[in-house]
Amino acid sequence: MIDKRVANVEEALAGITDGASIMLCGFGGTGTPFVLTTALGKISARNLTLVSNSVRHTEDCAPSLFEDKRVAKVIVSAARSRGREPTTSERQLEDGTLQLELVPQGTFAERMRAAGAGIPAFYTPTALGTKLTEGKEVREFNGRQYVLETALGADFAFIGADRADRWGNVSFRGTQENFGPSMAMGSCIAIIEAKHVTDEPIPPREVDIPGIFVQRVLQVPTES
Amino acid sequence: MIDKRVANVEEALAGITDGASIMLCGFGGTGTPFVLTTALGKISARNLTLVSNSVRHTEDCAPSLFEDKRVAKVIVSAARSRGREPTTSERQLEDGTLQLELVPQGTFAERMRAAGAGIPAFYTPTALGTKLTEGKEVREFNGRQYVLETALGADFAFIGADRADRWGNVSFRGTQENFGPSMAMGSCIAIIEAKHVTDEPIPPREVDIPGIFVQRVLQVPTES
Amino acid sequence: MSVTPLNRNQIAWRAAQDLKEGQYVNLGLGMPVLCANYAPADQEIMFHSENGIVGVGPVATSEQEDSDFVDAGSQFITLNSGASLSDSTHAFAMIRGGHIDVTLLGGFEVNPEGDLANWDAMVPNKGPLVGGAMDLASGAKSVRVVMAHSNRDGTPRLVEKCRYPETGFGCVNRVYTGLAVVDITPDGFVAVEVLDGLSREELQAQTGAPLFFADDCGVLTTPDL
Amino acid sequence: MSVTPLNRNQIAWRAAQDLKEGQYVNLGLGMPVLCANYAPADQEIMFHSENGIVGVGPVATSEQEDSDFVDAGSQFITLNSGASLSDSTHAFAMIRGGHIDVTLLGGFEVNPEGDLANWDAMVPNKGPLVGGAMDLASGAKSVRVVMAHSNRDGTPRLVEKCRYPETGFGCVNRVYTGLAVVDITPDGFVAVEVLDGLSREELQAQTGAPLFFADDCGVLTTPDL
Repeated sequence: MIDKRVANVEEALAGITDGASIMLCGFGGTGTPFVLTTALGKISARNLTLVSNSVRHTEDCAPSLFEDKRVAKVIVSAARSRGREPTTSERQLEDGTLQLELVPQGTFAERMRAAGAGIPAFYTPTALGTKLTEGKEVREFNGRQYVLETALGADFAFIGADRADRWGNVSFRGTQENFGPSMAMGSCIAIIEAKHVTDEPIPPREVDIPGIFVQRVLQVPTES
Repeated sequence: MIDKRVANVEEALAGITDGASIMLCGFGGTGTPFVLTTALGKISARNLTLVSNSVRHTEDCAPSLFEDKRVAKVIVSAARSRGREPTTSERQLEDGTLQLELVPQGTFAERMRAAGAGIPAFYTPTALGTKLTEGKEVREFNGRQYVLETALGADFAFIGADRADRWGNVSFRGTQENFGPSMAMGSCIAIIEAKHVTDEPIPPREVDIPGIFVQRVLQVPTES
Repeated sequence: MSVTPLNRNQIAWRAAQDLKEGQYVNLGLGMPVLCANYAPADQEIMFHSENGIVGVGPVATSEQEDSDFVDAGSQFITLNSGASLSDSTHAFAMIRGGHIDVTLLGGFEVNPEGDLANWDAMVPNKGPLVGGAMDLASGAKSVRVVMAHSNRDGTPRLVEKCRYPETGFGCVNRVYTGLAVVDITPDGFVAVEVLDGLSREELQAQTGAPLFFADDCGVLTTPDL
Repeated sequence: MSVTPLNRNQIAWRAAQDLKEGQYVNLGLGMPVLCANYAPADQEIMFHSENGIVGVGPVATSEQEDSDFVDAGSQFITLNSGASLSDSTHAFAMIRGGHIDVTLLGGFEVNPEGDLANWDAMVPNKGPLVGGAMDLASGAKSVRVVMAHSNRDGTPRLVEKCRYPETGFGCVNRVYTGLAVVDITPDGFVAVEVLDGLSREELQAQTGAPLFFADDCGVLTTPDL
């Protein structure tokens, strides 16, 4: 019997070791893997690459990741905290101890999908000529110029969701979906934290991430 | 008030003139726009480029398209009829009066999505070194070779579906979805023929093609 | 200056008046999102949010609040009739693929070529944030900027050359400020509306590059907001 | 030959025995789809269909038939528990992205390098059909071919060099025929099972390129089917 459910958060994070790259889903608190991210703060893996839309939620959930200098690099579309005072991650960006790859959000999403879809690289009009595509190949198609962007994969992905079943199928509520499908596709081990995890299958047309892209499912309290 | 519904099939096909390119959805009879395709057989537009997975359904629905030599080119993954005897389109392929671009089905789907997603070209491993990518650019990424494929857009798309609403949102049953989302995205004017067309909106998470990709909606009899 | 510039709500109001029935419109963070409050009530406009919404409705009241429904500014929102939800990758396919009719973006600077700088004010010790700004700048059919006409220190934001890193090049079609509505044309900045009571000379003095005036240049007036 | 080759059902049965719990498996048209009938009953295998299904179930009975549910072979099918439905583009992302563990494909010819020809038999006056064959050949983690060992005229299908246009290069891992199970290795064709009663010499005579035999080469036996 296929059963991708894991018993606890330790099992969910098994295999995350030094040097791992991890995608962290979420936008505005929806689809955010709060439990997994908090737990990541408590294990010992170092030299991590974190791939997420914004550093902020990760740092809020697991400040120790940055305080203990366990993150080597962030690949994000936003590295700014809300307050006026710089956070630990901002100070590390400033002093160069934390590497930053800043990616326009649409390119960020598309690059992860590409990794999952077997597309090693694609051309995009976004950010052409800007600081964020300096040094990248530019090429003309039908009279317009485009930048070459490469796929962005990772070893793990953490994804928050409303529902999952034992086959790893995932269904979202509201705007939880955001980067979830592309991160699940683009990672080797996609780990879902879901509020409702069932023996019963999710109806086939309600599935937003087919279980083929999902390796582990963790039930988390609905309160989180 | 936004209302993308059209009153009849003539309105649905308005603007299709000589030289138009048209995507025709459908796989195994699901998602197939039977009414629109049949109607296309009856208008006068010539020199058409038809983009569909297979020539067969189109020729079954509207044999006059080929008999009257109104199709200049087909872009398909399958150009073979079922029977032993060649069909009109097969004879035209043989004698060179019908142009053929044969595309592996996954590349076909991805190229249409690319057209709709603003991606002018992408690299793919599919069909590398085969007859179907002869003359195309080959490039290495991470030690593997890939072929450059370009976006495939069209003027119109015909898509069969179960449900649509006045905003152009579309929801599919079963395996109707197939090429629908990518064809809607990749065409300038996407025309939906739906069995159920409602004033009431489709619930937001049941929408498979957001109305932003859809220009016209035609209600067709549920029997078709 | 002889007159008080429009406030943020008034600038947003003016920008909203150019939105039309059936358009798909993406509103950037800050002043742009205010535009939704002032869109013509008799026209159905579909607001797009890059986190996966087509058909964003009003901000949720405390009773409506559902923490699973947020917009690109992380506000709790409602959905309008006809809304759909997708993932971010699909939402950006809409943007990049040219399916968004209008985007209203905030701006630090715009130059006469229509280059926009709006993502990096180079604040020391604060990390950078680009979000979806570059995707919107290059992907939307019409890119319109809403911003103050000048900085607090009086330096202009309509400039000859951007000092801040650019978001996109040749992308801006129109700018709404507290003093004017300015189109970007092959000739450069062309004012199409000037704030009631403001002279052309005064407007030019607040503008960092040559300003032309449309033949039918009108008067910019808004309700008190 | 001294023995009767396996029939289509028996070849499919043998191929199905190598499928394992939890694998995502795509079955090509023809003989491959028969494999679903013989998959180990105690193992949950997820069958993928490139028109947007993960979790294809048995072919529909006339009572179950629903014309909105078809597989890649246009058969009316049912869905298994845990199935999901998507569009074709997503289904091919699964294939191209390396998420399919095994594909079983029909074949015209396979050579010792693992090149496969299975899409164009160059039949005069019939249009070509490639479908998803090339995507599967290059995308699946394991590509296995089920086919007759020889053509009706006795010419081999395991060949030194493909005469038909190739589907993919160096992609085939294993071939199931009516006479043997043959792995593609750096050394070329290596038989790992030979049909009960067939001599190695007889098998080599039916094979168009040098055939090696695994040290633990077994006997190919199947039930009557």
